[in-house]
Amino acid sequence: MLQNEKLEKYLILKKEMLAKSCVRLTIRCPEIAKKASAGQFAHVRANGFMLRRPISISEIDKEAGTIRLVFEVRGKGTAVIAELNAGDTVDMLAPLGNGFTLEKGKKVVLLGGGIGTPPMLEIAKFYGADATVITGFRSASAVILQDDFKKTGANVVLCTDDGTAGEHGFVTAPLARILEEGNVDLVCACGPNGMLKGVVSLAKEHGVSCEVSLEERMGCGVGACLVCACKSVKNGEEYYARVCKDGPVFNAEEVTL
Amino acid sequence: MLQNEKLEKYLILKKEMLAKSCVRLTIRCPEIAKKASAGQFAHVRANGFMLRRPISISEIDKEAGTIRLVFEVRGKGTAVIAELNAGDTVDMLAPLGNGFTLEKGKKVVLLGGGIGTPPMLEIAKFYGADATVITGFRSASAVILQDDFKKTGANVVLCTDDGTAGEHGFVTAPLARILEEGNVDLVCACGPNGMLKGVVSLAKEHGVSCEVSLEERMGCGVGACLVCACKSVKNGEEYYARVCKDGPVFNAEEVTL
Amino acid sequence: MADLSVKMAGVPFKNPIIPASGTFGFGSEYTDYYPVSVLGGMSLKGTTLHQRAGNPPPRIAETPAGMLNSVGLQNPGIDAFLAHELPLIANEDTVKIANVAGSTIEDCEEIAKKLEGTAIDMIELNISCPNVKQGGVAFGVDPKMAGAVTRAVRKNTTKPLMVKLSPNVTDITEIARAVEAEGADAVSLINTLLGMRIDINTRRPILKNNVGGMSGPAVFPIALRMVWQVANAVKIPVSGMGGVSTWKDAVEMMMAGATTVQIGAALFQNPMAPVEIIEGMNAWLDEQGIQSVSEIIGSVRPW
Amino acid sequence: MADLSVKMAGVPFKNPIIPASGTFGFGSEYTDYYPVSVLGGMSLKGTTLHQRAGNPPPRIAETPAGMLNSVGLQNPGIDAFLAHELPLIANEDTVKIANVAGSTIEDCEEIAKKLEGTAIDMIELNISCPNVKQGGVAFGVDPKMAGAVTRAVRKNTTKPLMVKLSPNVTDITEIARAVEAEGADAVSLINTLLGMRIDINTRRPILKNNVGGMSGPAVFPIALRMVWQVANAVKIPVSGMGGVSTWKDAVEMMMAGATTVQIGAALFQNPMAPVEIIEGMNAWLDEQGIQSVSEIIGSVRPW
Ligand SMILES: Cc1cc2nc3c(=O)[nH]c(=O)nc-3n(C[C@H](O)[C@H](O)[C@H](O)COP(=O)(O)OP(=O)(O)OC[C@H]3O[C@@H](n4cnc5c(N)ncnc54)[C@H](O)[C@@H]3O)c2cc1C
Ligand SMILES: Cc1cc2nc3c(=O)[nH]c(=O)nc-3n(C[C@H](O)[C@H](O)[C@H](O)COP(=O)(O)OP(=O)(O)OC[C@H]3O[C@@H](n4cnc5c(N)ncnc54)[C@H](O)[C@@H]3O)c2cc1C
Ligand SMILES: Cc1cc2nc3c(=O)[nH]c(=O)nc-3n(C[C@H](O)[C@H](O)[C@H](O)COP(=O)(O)O)c2cc1C
Ligand SMILES: Cc1cc2nc3c(=O)[nH]c(=O)nc-3n(C[C@H](O)[C@H](O)[C@H](O)COP(=O)(O)O)c2cc1C
Ligand code: FES
Ligand code: FES
Repeated sequence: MLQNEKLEKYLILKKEMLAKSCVRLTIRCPEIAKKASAGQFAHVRANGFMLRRPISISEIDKEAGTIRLVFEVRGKGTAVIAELNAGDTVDMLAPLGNGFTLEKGKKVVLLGGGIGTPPMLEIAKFYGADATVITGFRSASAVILQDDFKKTGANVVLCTDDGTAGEHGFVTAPLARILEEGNVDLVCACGPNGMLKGVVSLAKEHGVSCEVSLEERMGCGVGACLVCACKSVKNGEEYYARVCKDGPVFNAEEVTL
Repeated sequence: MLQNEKLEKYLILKKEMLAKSCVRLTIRCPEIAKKASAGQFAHVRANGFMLRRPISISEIDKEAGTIRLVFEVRGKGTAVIAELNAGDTVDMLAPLGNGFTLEKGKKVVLLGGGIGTPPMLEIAKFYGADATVITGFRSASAVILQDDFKKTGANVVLCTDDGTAGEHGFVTAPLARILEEGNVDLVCACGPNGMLKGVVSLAKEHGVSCEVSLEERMGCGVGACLVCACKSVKNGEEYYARVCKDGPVFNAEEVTL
Repeated sequence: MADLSVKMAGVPFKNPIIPASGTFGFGSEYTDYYPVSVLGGMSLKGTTLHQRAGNPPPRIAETPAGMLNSVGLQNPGIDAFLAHELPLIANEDTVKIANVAGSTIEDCEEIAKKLEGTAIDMIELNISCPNVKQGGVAFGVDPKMAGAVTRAVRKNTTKPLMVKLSPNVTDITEIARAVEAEGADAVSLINTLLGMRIDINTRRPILKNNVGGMSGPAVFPIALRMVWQVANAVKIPVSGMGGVSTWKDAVEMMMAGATTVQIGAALFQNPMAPVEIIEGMNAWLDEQGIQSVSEIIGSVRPW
Repeated sequence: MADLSVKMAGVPFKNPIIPASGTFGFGSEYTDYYPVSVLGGMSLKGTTLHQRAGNPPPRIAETPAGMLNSVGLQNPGIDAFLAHELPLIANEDTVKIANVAGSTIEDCEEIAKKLEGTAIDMIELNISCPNVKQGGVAFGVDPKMAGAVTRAVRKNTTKPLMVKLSPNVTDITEIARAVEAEGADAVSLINTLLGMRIDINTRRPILKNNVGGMSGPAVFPIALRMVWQVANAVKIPVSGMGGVSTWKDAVEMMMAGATTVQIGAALFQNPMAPVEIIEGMNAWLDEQGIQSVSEIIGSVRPW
């Protein structure tokens, strides 16, 4: 009697390695795909572990009824999830949280740092030629998804910290150039805190609205346990917002990084 | 530098279902096979569980370098072990404990009750025509290993509690008949406590030496933790012996069932 | 279909299963998964007199078969709770339990007064939160303090009063007896056990609060033992919790002496846990031919 | 190869890893797997003045990421230990720790006297066994009693004296300070946490003793927290244990303040655990460029 499609186990249709220990799963889940929007996340069960792992939704194909998750093996839980193969099922709660603003006609700059890059792909698909995608990685060997971004029609800029691919340096350098040129309505970013800080301050400097996707350790994933706190401001007052429910995408004005 | 063959993971060569939820594994482990003797056990790791599961060694093939384990899925741990397949490895400590007396020329009766039957097979192989094997099961659907016992040349008697196969009734009935006939040097038994009690009292009545294999919940399996206690008598004094190290095979005189 | 209803402190529950305080928000977060009316009751997030910001993140760490949390009672305060949260669930057909936490006796009295005449069916007085510096836990580890705060709240409420006990004590039965003596109608246990984890790379505790409360399946045997001890030490009913994640765990808890069973951390792994536990318990009772779940309460036969 | 040696209570250990009392017999059960000389030390099975039969079986139950035991200090008594067990290991090149348990102060004194002049390098006074009815645990939960038994043993031994603490207390630092004040040279912690499991089919506790001591990875966060608290409360060194099963756990324990680390239940899953922990720790120290393991003791930086 009490069933919910959010709780089924979902079939993995395809598994790809995008880089060393970077996995992409294509998962069949029509109901989730129907509801999902860019920037939301899935809370993925890692067999044998107490807590689920939050992974951003990288792509959504509503017609095929699939979503894609791209993740890096960081610790034991992601290692277990990475052992799943096509034909296996994955236990996930999705879509959770809020996504990025999607408004046709806006000119956007999308910034992804490292494993913060995948969620940018679905936004890039939405904005196409109206988007500039700037992604940054440690080194050439960590670079992922460049062809996928190019296919969206977006203007694509690649940076690496060590200069082994694309521009030498951080994503903030090309961002600064583009913001200087003007004609940007919105900046969307996901990546390490240091990068987000740089991006937010540049956007602010240029008076451009900015959205960031944050990370915090999670319990429930649905807003019930208050463990995923991030410092926020509402009506001038500081409080702890919930990354899982009030985010993971926040307007940069609302949060203290 | 510090290596021990007891701790390797061992290759499963073959997996068979002998009855519903009764599994036989043939495992390649030459060093273990070389040392093992009938009645000893393996302490088998069940993935994801704290404690190992003790399983008697059912057969030993020293030439092929293999042993066989036969076990029933009882709870969660044996269920996990039962998921292993040929080609997988199994983590076990073996051979552990003491085995049954093996002395050529003796006339023996071997009794196995239910899942206590498998360890009798290796003894039957040793004694061949000098052995009578009496095994008892709940019902025809639970009967296992009858052909294997017949191949050893032993005299084989089958009982079921409900009469659906072999003699209707408990193993103690044929045992009583055979002991009446005389000419038995040793009785060896493994099975539920109730059965062991019956067997031991019959053997005692007829003045025949009797060995029983006992079960108790185990921790270390090597005699270090003292959790696998069974009430025993030494020099007239009661004390707790260790099933894993002082047993699992005991002379019936030594233990209080 | 067995009779799953139980009565605790005079309050009828349609079944014994209750999401535990702090893991189920104010009752509306899981409505995508099931209506709260299928639950026996729900224990709402711990509420203090004034708004509390809670502790800085990270507030959660994973442990073997368990987790640590250091939320630190983040909540909007009793007035905001009554104004904005309670109305959303006031008409739900399930027992609504307010989890009350105060750093002083006066705070607790004040909150109890404010709950009078509201849709709240029962008070769970939390004297055991390990994650707040002043008060809270101090009440829970000293029988005199525990008795005093119970007495004070008892005087200020007409609602059934349950007191939630801390496991971080030498003898939990002593505290249970103290609160029983001062008028508690029930006790609930266990709150979390104080624990810690360290990130060896940064040489920092994983939790920004350094330590946090441990819960989840890992603590189940400790919780079960305490429930059994307390159920044998007091006459008032016990709401048992700590590590329950399957219907079998819930049955063990009830056999140990719990009248109701609360489910906390298990929700994070499986939001359907409470429902699956209700269903599993029911199926087992039917299979065993047990007509009413209340027959199993305290039915363990010690050796 | 980093320097793994540590000194605790004046005793040099070649490395910090010690199998915990009760899980390693009298030191000869694991010699098929490795020579005990690779170990920093070994804590031998708890020994009482007279022989003890121990509790009836079942004595073990599995729990999520842990186990319960109710062995109840089965041992042959101190005289038999000295006559039959100690000679077998007397010449082993590892620190030999006698784990002493008594139900009275006089018993403990007596055992300490008998250990004088033997090959034992150190005494671990167990005031925390939850599995024996009289005495034992009573010493461990009351600072006065803990102090008194420590003082009595201290007077009767010239050997380094370590006192093993119970986690089943409200404030473990209070007990630690009490035994420090009475002359303990070190403290070890934690012993097991009292727990229970019920077989729902028979409605009987799984353990014949009804309750038992919980150990294994499940308890690690609680143990780590207590080690950290105690290390900050006393000046004498701490031997940390409780749920350690990997070298990472051991490093966390040392960062929390442990000078040595004991390994108990983990042995049951993996007899090689102590050796793998020593090797893993060494590799990590090398990788981090840390010359001596003693540099990491107490190195956690709380927030
Ligand atoms: C909203 C959100 C979206 C994310 N999207 C992606 C993504 O698309 N791809 C990707 O590779 N990673 C993503 N992450 C990070 C990912 O969740 C962590 O890398 C992962 O949880 C680490 O788990 P582990 O078992 O490998 O590490 P462990 O260190 O073993 O994990 C221990 C615990 O800490 C938590 N934890 C550790 N690191 C993080 C972290 N950075 N963020 C949150 N929890 C953490 C784990 O979930 C677990 O509870 C996202 C995180 C959040 C919050
Ligand atoms: C020396 C010895 C030899 C054995 N040989 C065989 C064999 O050849 N084939 C076979 O099918 N079974 C054998 N058993 C029994 C087997 O060990 C148990 O069925 C098994 O441990 C149950 O584990 P579980 O995970 O299925 O059950 P669970 O109930 O989930 O186990 C919980 C805990 O209790 C222990 N436990 C439960 N039942 C028993 C039991 N009867 N004996 C010992 N520990 C138990 C488990 O090991 C585990 O630690 C033997 C037992 C012993 C002591
Ligand atoms: C994230 C989190 C927050 C909690 N907040 C509260 C609280 O506000 N009040 C309270 O009494 N208990 C609180 N608890 C304790 C739980 O209600 C419960 O007592 C404990 O988690 C043990 O149950 P479990 O093992 O099923 O989680 C909290 C637990 C968790 C995990
Ligand atoms: C089977 C068993 C027997 C034990 N016997 C003793 C004992 O005799 N004396 C003692 O001080 N501690 C005893 N302990 C406690 C351990 O030494 C240790 O403190 C505890 O198990 C926690 O460590 P662990 O989680 O690594 O097992 C025993 C533990 C187990 C599991
Ligand atoms: S993870 Fe529970 S509120 Fe965000
Ligand atoms: S299982 Fe440890 S002594 Fe037998």
